[in-house]
Amino acid sequence: MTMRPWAIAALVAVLLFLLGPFLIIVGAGLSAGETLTFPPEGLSLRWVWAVLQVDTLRHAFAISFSLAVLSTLGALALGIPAAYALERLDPPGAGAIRALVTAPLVVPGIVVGLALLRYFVIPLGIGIRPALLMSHTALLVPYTVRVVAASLRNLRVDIEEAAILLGASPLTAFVSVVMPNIRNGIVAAFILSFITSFNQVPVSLFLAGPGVSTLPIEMLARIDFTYDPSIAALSALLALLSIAIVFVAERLLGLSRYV
Amino acid sequence: MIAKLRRIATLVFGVLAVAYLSYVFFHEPGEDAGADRLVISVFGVSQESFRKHLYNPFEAECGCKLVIETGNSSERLSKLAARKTNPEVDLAVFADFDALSAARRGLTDPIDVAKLGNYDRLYEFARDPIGGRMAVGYTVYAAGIVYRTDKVRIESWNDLWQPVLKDRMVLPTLTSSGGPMMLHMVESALGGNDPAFRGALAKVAANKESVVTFYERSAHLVQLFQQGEAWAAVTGRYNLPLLQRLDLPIAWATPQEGDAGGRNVMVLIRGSRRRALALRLMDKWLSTPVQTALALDLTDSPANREVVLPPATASLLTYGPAMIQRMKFVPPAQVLDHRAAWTAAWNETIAR
Amino acid sequence: MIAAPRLRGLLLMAPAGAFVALAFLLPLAILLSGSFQAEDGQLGVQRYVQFFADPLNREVFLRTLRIGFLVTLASVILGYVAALAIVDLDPGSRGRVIGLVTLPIMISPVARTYAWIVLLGRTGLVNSVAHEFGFTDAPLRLLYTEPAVFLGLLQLLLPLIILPLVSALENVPRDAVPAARMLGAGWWTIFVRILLPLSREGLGVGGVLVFTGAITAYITPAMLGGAKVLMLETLLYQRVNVTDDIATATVITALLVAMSVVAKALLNRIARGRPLGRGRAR
Amino acid sequence: MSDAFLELHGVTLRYGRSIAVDALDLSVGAGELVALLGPSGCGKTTTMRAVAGLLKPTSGQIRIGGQDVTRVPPNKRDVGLMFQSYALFPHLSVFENVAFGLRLRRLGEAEIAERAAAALASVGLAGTEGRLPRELSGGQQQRVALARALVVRPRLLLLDEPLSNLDARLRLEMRTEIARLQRELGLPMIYVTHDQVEALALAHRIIVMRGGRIEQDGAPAEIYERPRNAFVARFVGFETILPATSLPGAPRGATAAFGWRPHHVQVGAGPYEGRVLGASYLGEAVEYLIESDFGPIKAEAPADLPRHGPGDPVRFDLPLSRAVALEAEPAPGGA
Repeated sequence: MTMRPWAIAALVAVLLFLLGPFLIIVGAGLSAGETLTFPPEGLSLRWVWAVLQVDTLRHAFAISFSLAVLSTLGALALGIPAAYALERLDPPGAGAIRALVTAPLVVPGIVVGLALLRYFVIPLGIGIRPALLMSHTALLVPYTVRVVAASLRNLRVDIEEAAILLGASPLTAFVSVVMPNIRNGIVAAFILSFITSFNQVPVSLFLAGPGVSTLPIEMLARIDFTYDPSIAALSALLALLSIAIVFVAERLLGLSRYV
Repeated sequence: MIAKLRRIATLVFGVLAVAYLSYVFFHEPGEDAGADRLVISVFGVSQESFRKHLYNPFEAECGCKLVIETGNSSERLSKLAARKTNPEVDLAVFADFDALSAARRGLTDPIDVAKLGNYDRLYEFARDPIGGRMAVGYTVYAAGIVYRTDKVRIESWNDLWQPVLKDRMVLPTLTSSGGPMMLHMVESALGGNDPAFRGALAKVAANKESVVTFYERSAHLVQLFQQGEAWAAVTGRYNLPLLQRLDLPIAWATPQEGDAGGRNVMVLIRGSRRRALALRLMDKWLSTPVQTALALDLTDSPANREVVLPPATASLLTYGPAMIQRMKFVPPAQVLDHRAAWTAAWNETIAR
Repeated sequence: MIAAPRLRGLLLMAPAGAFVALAFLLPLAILLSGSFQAEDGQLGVQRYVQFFADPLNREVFLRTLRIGFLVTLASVILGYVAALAIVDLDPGSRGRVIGLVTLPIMISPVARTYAWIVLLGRTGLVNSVAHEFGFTDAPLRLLYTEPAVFLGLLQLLLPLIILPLVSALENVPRDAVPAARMLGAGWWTIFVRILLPLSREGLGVGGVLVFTGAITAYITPAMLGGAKVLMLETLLYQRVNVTDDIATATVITALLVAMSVVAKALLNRIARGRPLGRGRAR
Repeated sequence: MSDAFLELHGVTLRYGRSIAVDALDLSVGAGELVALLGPSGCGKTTTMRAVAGLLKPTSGQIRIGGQDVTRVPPNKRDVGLMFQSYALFPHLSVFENVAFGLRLRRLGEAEIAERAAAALASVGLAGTEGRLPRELSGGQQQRVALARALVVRPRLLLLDEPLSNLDARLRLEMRTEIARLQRELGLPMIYVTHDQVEALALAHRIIVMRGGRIEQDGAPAEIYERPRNAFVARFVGFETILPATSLPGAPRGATAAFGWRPHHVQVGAGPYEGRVLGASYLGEAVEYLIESDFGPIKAEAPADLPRHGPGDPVRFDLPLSRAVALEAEPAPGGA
C-alpha cells in the first residue's frame, strides 16, 4: 500500500480543517479575558456563565428549540405519508410531486423568507409565530421525505404484503411492520430536521418579529455589537448540544435494538 | 403487559412534551397575566442598560409588559413597511432620515407633544427633527474619526487619505446611518457643498483600495480595531467607550472642520392600538433621571438639556452645548432626496 | 381497478404536496414572476437588463459564480482525497472518522463562521503563525476578502461531498482495484479509469450540494465578506432590507434559482455519465 | 371442475400496454397441490399474486370456495403466501412472527402461545421462539415462514419459488416437508416454480405457462412424457426438436414436430451423418452436440462406448419410435 501514509496525512489535514474552527470556538469561549482571542487568555467558565444570564438569548433559545421540535413533527407528519406513497404506491404525478416536495432544497433561504413574507404571511395576515412554524415546516418536508423514502427503499416490500396476507389492514401493516423497520430513518429525519430548523437563519431573518426571535438570529445580532467571548461560549455550548443529541440518539437506537 | 404500559407512558410523555413546547412557542410573554403589551423596536446595543434604567421601571409603573424587537434602523424600516397593514410594533426608534422616510410612507402618526411632560427639557435639535411633529429625538451623537494615536495623527477629515492608512482605514458603508454623515463631512472638508456629494464620492472612490471594509454595523468596528485591522475609522461617538476598553491607544479626533451630527428619534407607528402607553414610555425615556442613567452607563448621550454629567463621563459622550454647536446635521430630506444618486455612484465607483 | 392503491397514494401525498405548494411554491412563483414584469406592468426581461446594467450587480453575479465554482472544485479534490483515505480505513475507525466528518454539519453555521473571524483577523491565529514562521513581514488582511469567504464556505460544505463520495467508493467492487493493479495500472490510472467512473454518482450528488450550498449561503458571506465582498444572497438581503428594492431582489431570486437548477442538471448529467447510471433509470 | 376450490375465469392483468396474464382460466381442487411452471416472465407469479389479491385483475373473476373474491382486499381473503425471500418481519422474534396473524385475529394470549408453539414444533423449530430472524439459517427462516403462513389456517396456500434460495440438500428436505404438510392438512396449494424437477416431484398437477397463457395442464407424468408442443417439450428435457417436414419418412397430420431427449438419440451408428461440435464427459455418459443437416442435435451416449472428439464425423439415428409428437405452437401470446 504505497498510498497509505500520505493518504492518512491528507485525511488528518482535512479533518483538522473541518474541526479546527470548532476547537477554536471552544477555546475562545473558555477564555478568561475580556476580548475574543485565540489562544485564550487563561481558562474560565465566566463567559459561559455570563451568556446563560442573558434574557434575550434564553428566550430565543426556548423559541428556537420549540420551533425546531414542532416544525420537525409537522414535517414528519406530512413527509412520512408522502414518502410512503412515493416509494410504494406509484401515485399519478409522482414525479411532479417528488420535484415539488424537494424543491425547498434548491431554493436559497433568503428567497424563501422573502417570498413567504410578501406573498403568504402578509396577505393572509398570519401571525409571526404561525408564520415561522409554517415556513420551517415547509422547509423541512423535503428532508423528511428524502430520508424516509431512502429507508423505505431499503426495506423489502414483501414484509408488508406478508402482514396484509396474514390479515392486517394496510394501516396496521404500516404501523406494526413498516414503522418499526424504518425507525432509524425516521429518527435520522428527525435529527436532521431538528438541526436544520434550529440552525436556520435566512428564512427566519425575514419572518422573525417583535418578541419572537430565534437563537441564531439573536447570535448574529449580538455579534454585531459585542466583541467579548460570550458568543463564542454560546457557540461552543450549542455545538456540544448538537453533539449530545446525535450521540444520545445513536446510543438509544443502538441500545433499543437489544431491548 | 409491561411493554404495553411502557408504550402508553411514552405516548403520554410525548404528548405532554409537545403540548409544553407548543405552549412555549405560542405563548406571548405577559399574556396570561392579562397585562397590556407594548411592542417597541429599538437598536440592539446596550439592552442590559435599557432593561435596568428604562424597561424595568416602566413595566413596574404601568403594570404592562414590554416586548422588545432589536435591529438596525433600515432593516426596521423595511420590516415596518412590509407589515404596514398589520403592524406589530407600537413605538420605534430610527435614525432621523429613516424616520422621515417612514413618515413619508405613511407608517407613522404625529406625536401629541402636549402629552410629553419632558418635551420642554429637550435640546432644540430633538424637538421636531423631521418636521410635522412626526418624531422626537432621544439621543444625539457626533460622527467623527477615531484613530490609533500610536500610528497616525488626524486633525482634519482630509487626513483620512494619508498613505499610512492604506489597508488600515475603515469607513461606514453608504447604507448605514454613518454613510451620509461621512460623505457630508468629506464634502465640506474638500470645500464643496454639493448635496449630491459628488466630490466626496469621488474622493472615497479614489481611495477605496485603502479601505479595509465598509462596515455596516457599528460594533463590527470594535472588532476591526481589536484585531488590528483598523487604525482609523469614521464612526459615531457612541462607539468610543467600547473602543477605549480595548487597551489600545485610541482617541477621538477633533478635526478642524468639526463633526457630523447624528440623532436617533422615536416615532409612533400608525395603526398602533396602544397609543397612550407608547406616549408614556416616550415621556419616561426623555425624562431627566432616565436620560442621566443611560448617559452614566455610556449607553446614549442625552437629548435632555437638564442632564448633568461628571466630566469623566461627559468626555466620552456627545454632551454639552459646545459640542452640540460644533456638529453639522445632514438635513434628513437631503438624505432621502439624494440617496438614489449616491447609491448609484457608490455602486458604480466604490462598492465594486 | 389497478388505480386503487395509486389513488390512495395520491391521497397520502396530497397534504405534503398541497402544503409545500401553498406555503412555499406559490409565494415563490409570484416573487419570480415579478422579475419578468417591468415597472409599467409590461412583461419582459427589462428588469434583468437593468440589473446587469449596474456594474456592481454584474460583479456580484460573477463573484458568486466564481466562488461557487472554486468552492466546488476545491471540495471535489479534497473530498476525493479524504474519501479515498476513509474507505481505506478498517471498518471501525471508518465509522468514527465518518462521525467526525458529519459533526460539523450538526454545528450552527453561525458558530462555525464565527470561528473564522477569530482565526483570520490580523491578530488571529493564521497571521500569528505566518508571522512566527517568517512567511509574512506584516500581518495580512484576510478578513472581508474573497479568500476568507472561500475558506468559510469550503469548510462549511466539504462534508456534504465527502459523505456521498465515501458511500459511492464503498460500493466499488472490492476486487476492482487489485484487479487493475494486477493489470499493471498505476494509481492515477486506477483513479481516472476505475474509481472516478464508479463514484460518479456520489460526485454528482455531492457536487450539487456544494455548489448550490455555496451560491445560496447567506451567513458565511455576510460574516466573512461583509459589504465589500457581496455575493448574490447578501446583495439580495441588502436590497430588500436596507434599500427596500424588491425589483432587484426578484431578479436575484430568479438568478439564484436558475443557477441552482442548471448546476443540478449539469451535475446530474455528469453523474449519469456513461454506462453506470443507465441501469438505475427508475 | 365442479368441485374446484379456486377458480379463475378469464383473468387478465395488463400493465400499460403489455399483458402479463391473458384471459386465464384455471382451477384448483380442494386438497390439490398445483404447480405453476414456466420461465421467468411467463405470468406465473403475477397469477399467484392476483389470487392473493396483491394485484387486481384488469378483467376476469377469481372465486375461492365458491365466493367471488375479485374485489375482496388481500387481508380479507384468508389466503396464505410464502414468499421467495421468506419476508419475515426483521424486528420481531420468531415467536412474534408466527403469532402476528393470530394477534390480528384477536385471540387470547394463551391460545396464541399454544398455536404458535404447535406451528413451530410442526416445522421442527421448537426452541427458537426468542430468536430474531437474522439469527437463523436460511432453511430455518424458510420453516418460520411456513409456520407463520400455516398457523392462521388459511383456506389456500400459495408458495412463490419457496426453495430457490436454498442449497441442494435443504431443498430436498424442504420439498419433502412441504409435501408432508400438504398431505396432512389437505390444504390446497399453488406452487410457483421455474424448476421442472420440483414441480414433477411435488405437484398433483402441473400447469405450464408462457406469455401469460397456459401451454399445458396435466398430471406430472403426462407433462413429462407427453408434452403437447415444443415449448413444453424443451422445458421437460426434450432438447432436440425438429420440424416434422425436415424428417424423411415421418408421418404428417397433426404433428408439427418431433422431440427427443438426449439419451434417445443414438450415436455411433445410424442413417444420418454429422460432425461433433462439442463433447462433455458427465461421468456415466458423454454429452455430444452434433452439427447436422437438420440443425444442432443434442445426444447422450453411455461413457463406455467409443468416444468422439470435437471435429470428428459421426453417424447417428433419431428413432421415431422414441420421439414425442408435438403439436404446432400457438403464436406467443401478449407482447
